[in-house]
Amino acid sequence: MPLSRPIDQLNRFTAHCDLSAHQVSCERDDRILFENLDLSINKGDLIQLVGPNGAGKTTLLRLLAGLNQDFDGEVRWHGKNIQQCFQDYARQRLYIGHLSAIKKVLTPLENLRWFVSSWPQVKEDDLWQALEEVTLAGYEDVPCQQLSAGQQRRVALARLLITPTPLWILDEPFTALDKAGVAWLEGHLARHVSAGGTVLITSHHALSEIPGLRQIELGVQK
Amino acid sequence: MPLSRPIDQLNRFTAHCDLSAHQVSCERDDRILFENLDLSINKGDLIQLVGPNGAGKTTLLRLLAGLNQDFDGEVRWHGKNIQQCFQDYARQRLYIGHLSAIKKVLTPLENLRWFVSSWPQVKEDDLWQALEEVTLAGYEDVPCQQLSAGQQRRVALARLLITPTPLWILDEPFTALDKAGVAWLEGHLARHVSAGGTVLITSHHALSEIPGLRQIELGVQK
Amino acid sequence: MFLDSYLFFDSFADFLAMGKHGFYVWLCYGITALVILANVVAPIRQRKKLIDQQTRLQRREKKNAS
Amino acid sequence: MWEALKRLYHRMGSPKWFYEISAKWLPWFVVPTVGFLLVGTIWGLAFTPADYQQGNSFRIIYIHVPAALLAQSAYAMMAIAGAVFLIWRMKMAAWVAASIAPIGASFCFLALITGAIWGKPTWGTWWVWDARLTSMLLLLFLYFGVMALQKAMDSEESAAKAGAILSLVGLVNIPIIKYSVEWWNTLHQPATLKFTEESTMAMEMLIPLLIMIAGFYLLFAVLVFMRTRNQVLWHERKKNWVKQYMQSRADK
Amino acid sequence: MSLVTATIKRDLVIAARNPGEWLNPLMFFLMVLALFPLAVDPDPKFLSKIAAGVVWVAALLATLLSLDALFKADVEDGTLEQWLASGESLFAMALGKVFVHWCISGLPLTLVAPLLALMMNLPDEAYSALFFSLLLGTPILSLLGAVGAALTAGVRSGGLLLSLVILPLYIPILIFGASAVYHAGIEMEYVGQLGFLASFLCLSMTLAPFAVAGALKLNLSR
Amino acid sequence: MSLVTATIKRDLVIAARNPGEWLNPLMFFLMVLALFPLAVDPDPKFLSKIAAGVVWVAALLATLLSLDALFKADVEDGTLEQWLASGESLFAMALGKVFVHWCISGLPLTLVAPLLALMMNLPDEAYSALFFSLLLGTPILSLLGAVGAALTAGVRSGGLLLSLVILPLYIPILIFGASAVYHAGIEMEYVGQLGFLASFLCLSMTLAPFAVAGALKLNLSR
Ligand code: HEM
Ligand SMILES: Nc1ncnc2c1ncn2[C@@H]1O[C@H](COP(=O)(O)OP(=O)(O)OP(=O)(O)O)[C@@H](O)[C@H]1O
Ligand SMILES: Nc1ncnc2c1ncn2[C@@H]1O[C@H](COP(=O)(O)OP(=O)(O)OP(=O)(O)O)[C@@H](O)[C@H]1O
Ligand SMILES: [Mg+2]
Ligand SMILES: [Mg+2]
Repeated sequence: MPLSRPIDQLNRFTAHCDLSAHQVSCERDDRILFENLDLSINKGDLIQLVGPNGAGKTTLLRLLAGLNQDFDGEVRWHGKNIQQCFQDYARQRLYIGHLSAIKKVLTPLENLRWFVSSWPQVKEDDLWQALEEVTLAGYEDVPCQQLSAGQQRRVALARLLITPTPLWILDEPFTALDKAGVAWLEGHLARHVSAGGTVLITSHHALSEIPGLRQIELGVQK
Repeated sequence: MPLSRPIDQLNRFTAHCDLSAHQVSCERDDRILFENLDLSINKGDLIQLVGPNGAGKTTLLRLLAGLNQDFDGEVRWHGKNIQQCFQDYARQRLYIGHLSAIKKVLTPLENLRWFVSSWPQVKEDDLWQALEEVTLAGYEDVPCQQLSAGQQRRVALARLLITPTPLWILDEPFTALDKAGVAWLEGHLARHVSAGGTVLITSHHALSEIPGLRQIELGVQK
Repeated sequence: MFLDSYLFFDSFADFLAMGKHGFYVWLCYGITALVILANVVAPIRQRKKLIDQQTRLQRREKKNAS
Repeated sequence: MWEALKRLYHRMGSPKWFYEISAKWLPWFVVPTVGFLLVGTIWGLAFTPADYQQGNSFRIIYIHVPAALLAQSAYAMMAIAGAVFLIWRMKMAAWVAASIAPIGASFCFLALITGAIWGKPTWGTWWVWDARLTSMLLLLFLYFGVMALQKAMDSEESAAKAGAILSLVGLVNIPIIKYSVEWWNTLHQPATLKFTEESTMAMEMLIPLLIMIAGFYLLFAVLVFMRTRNQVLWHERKKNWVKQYMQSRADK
Repeated sequence: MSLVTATIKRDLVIAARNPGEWLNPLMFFLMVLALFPLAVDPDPKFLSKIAAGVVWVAALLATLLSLDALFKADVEDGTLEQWLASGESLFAMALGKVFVHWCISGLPLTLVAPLLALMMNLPDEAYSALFFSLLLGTPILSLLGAVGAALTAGVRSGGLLLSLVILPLYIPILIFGASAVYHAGIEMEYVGQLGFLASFLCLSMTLAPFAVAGALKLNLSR
Repeated sequence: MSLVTATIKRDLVIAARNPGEWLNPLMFFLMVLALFPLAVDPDPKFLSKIAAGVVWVAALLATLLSLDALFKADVEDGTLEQWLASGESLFAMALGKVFVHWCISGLPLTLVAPLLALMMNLPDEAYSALFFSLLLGTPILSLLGAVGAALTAGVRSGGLLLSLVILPLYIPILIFGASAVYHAGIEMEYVGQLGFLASFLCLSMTLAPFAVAGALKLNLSR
């Protein structure tokens, strides 16, 4: 995937990331997934959660994104509990999970338009460019149900090009992507981090060396 | 994942694989996915379909599995059109697609029991062993909705250990598996091939070198 | 007995018959008894099951630990 | 005073405290429950005179009315417990609410079935669409809705919250439902079928009724205690005090 | 154990785990019955006149609503795909699914209807007619309904579409069923209507499964 | 454009692409109306007497059926997750969704009901009452229904459960709506009933969205 233009929008965000977890513990069905976890995530970090299936990566990610309140401990954004400053936090982080929130009857363009509706500064032109960059040029007006698995994922990932948030939380973003797509995404994550952004992902995929990459291993005790 | 016992059931199948595609063409939405494709798949082959997202890998796979009749050309099993000998063909190949056919309220064991109901020679004991081998020992009685993404995939893949079919057709089987799982599955595919079986998969994952591995590239012309 | 004089019915058969309404009255009281009984028995059985299950689990855990 | 109340509230929020104290209280509830129910039943069945209009069938009143009253107040209690859970996140309240639902539903069922049986000799039919009968039927539906919703949820947390939200919505609606059904009923049905007026009830009939009402409420308390105790054991099964408790029972 | 019996067993187990599956149609039946006196007129004489029709309409609607889920779950989780891939008889599968559906919707409804008819003040003479007409009629509702459910299984918002497809087919059953009960109530002969229902049952038992199988195959070429 | 207006717009576009979404409730309404004369008695005088009640029952059932899909699709494809992640007001979202639902179910129904009432031989005097009672009543049906739909959104076989939860709450609306029409038909005053509906509408407009928002949050901790 050629990177056809400078990613100016990466520098649009002004806030920086300061997310921390304090003594976070979580158990499901009598099994402790993680216990008294401390974590501090800052500007320029690229953190990959790794661990075997069922280790609790998704659970931790959702909990850090503020989408799961069923745990002990506290998650803070700039020193405040995320539930107390949720609106503020929500505008500074992007969460893309297993489910892509893509409506199958709508076209990629219409889907993107919905995704960015909270950011009035995003222009229509940006959407077209983003789609072009994820090599979906020519598919702008095809209903998403006619796209292949990987193409649908690209629509979801196009958000990474347009929403100006410093923190990205991504659950298995490489799923269904082809080789070129994987390479592009890796490069894009690296650029985001080097521009002062922060990335938190789970992936079973071995990331190439990116400066700032840190791995956190879950579920080794099992 | 330790391989705790010899995979005796691999040798249970008696038929061998002889699948061929003749001048198969397929188009979707005015785009030609592939044209006049000829393909011959035999005993001991391990064929990986590769290609960018949207190239038509899933489409070709389903067509070869006999699940899609919307194409030109012919697919033959031992020289006969597969639609004419569908029952016979169906008993000799295993198809695992994106959807896993797992019922979320049932336990892994109950799900497996359903999968193998066409093969009376499979014993209850085999199911337990298969679950153990995909490291789901201890989860036999947990409803599948409480399993993680990778664990659910393992339930589906446990079928590879028990259904005695020579030909396996797998669409992105590595999705959601952790590293150990990927290694195990690669090993298992290699063993199946070396025991005289045949494997046809799509995957964006770079398979390690396995004797007999052949790649078919789709959608390069784009 | 001194209460006898306050008894409304003259005989036990009368009592059962309830002046033609015996069926309805006894049906009501019977159903009520059943429903109350079921409501009492259900939690007792549930409790027993729960305790059995938990002690068995704990015993197994202990065995595994040692 | 305020401090004492606050302390009581906090203690009620503690499952362990509840479990231990309810074990002590239970006998003090069970004995009067059995007593009141026995006395009330025998008195009502054998000692009160028959109604001059309805004959002996009126003896059904000793079940019917207590069950009907209880079914209605149980719903309110369930909804209030749900609200306490939603607002203060007190888990005990959720467990109490979950315990009340099936009990309340079964008393509601009792009121309906005894009413229906009573209707046959008095009105000549098992069922009429009278205001009180109809709103009782709707109350039963509300109970079923709450129970079905709680059952259908996978996670216990969601089940408790969903049940609480629904029972609160239902609580807001109950007066509206009752009002509308009564208004509808007076519209369609002139007062041909009427319950016996409470005010005209003789003392000798009223006293056993009051005893039975007290007995039913006590019974309700006992049943809620029993179920909530089970809930406590289940939800706290991984806590040390439950483990020790189980251990001590196993050792015995 | 063949795949058909395994499926029947599995579906019954699922229904047993989700009591809602068979309790909810019953409750719905009861509620629709209650709507009429409330909306129209609670006068017992009036009710007794419309009882036969209303009970049948309520039974029909309850069945209709429970149909939506008949194949949908199987399509969505890939079970149907596996069925088609297995090469086993779709006719048998269709019959099996209908049988399970009737067991958890039509049968309980038939058993409970006489009790509920009390509330509608159904004439005493009509009870046996009610029971037998429902006993013969509800399997037809399930059979015809399965055709509609199979046709709309892959469709978004299929629930209402299903009603549209199916309701016209239900009309004759409704007319004969309700008229059997009504005639019994005014002490007239009703053997003719039951005879019609019985012969229609035989007819649909032999034809509907073919239609269901055909409709399910439409899902093949997705 | 805020996320709320974007969602409203998106949902309306989806409804426009799937005409079934708003046509199906109408067709269902029509069919239930058609069932009655067939099942009960086609005598015009009789029909004219029951018309008011039956039209209201049919409208209620049609709304009920269309509710099932209200949040389900959003839960399944991750749209709701993105809503929760966005930190925007769930109250506004709930109101927006209800508004769209009313636009595609209640409104068309209200507009078409007078036409269909012709088939039921509704007295001439009752038409305006029918129209206004539906105009005030159907938004309440949507509001209360949304509570049920939100509560059952994550639940398997939610459709019937939804009816179970919601029907008792619908009774007052049914009673007052049907009685307004009935009274208009016999040339009596019906302002009181409409007044009740109007005040109930205000009440539910202020309270129901809170309940919906709370219920939607249940999906947080999945
Ligand atoms: C299925 C049928 C019936 C149901 C659901 C039903 C329901 C109720 C309810 C809910 C109450 C409590 C009223 C309150 O809260 O104040 C009640 C009270 C009462 N019912 Fe019934 N009833 C039924 C049939 C009957 C019949 C057939 C009779 C006698 C002819 C009857 C006689 C009474 C009396 C005497 C009271 C107490 C008096 C009062 O509270 O005003 N009921 N019933
Ligand atoms: N809804 C649920 N109810 C109960 N337990 C659950 C639920 N969801 C997940 N779990 C349990 O939590 C554990 C962690 O699940 P999670 O999805 O976080 O794993 P994961 O690390 O993301 O795995 P994978 O690599 O397979 O995606 C699993 O063992 C699973 O059994
Ligand atoms: N239902 C459909 N209707 C129309 N076109 C479709 C449909 N399904 C897929 N297509 C088109 O067929 C093409 C091939 O899709 P397919 O799913 O086979 O790709 P793939 O090679 O498996 O891609 P991926 O690597 O993303 O899984 C896509 O470009 C898609 O647009
Ligand atoms: Mg995961
Ligand atoms: Mg694919």
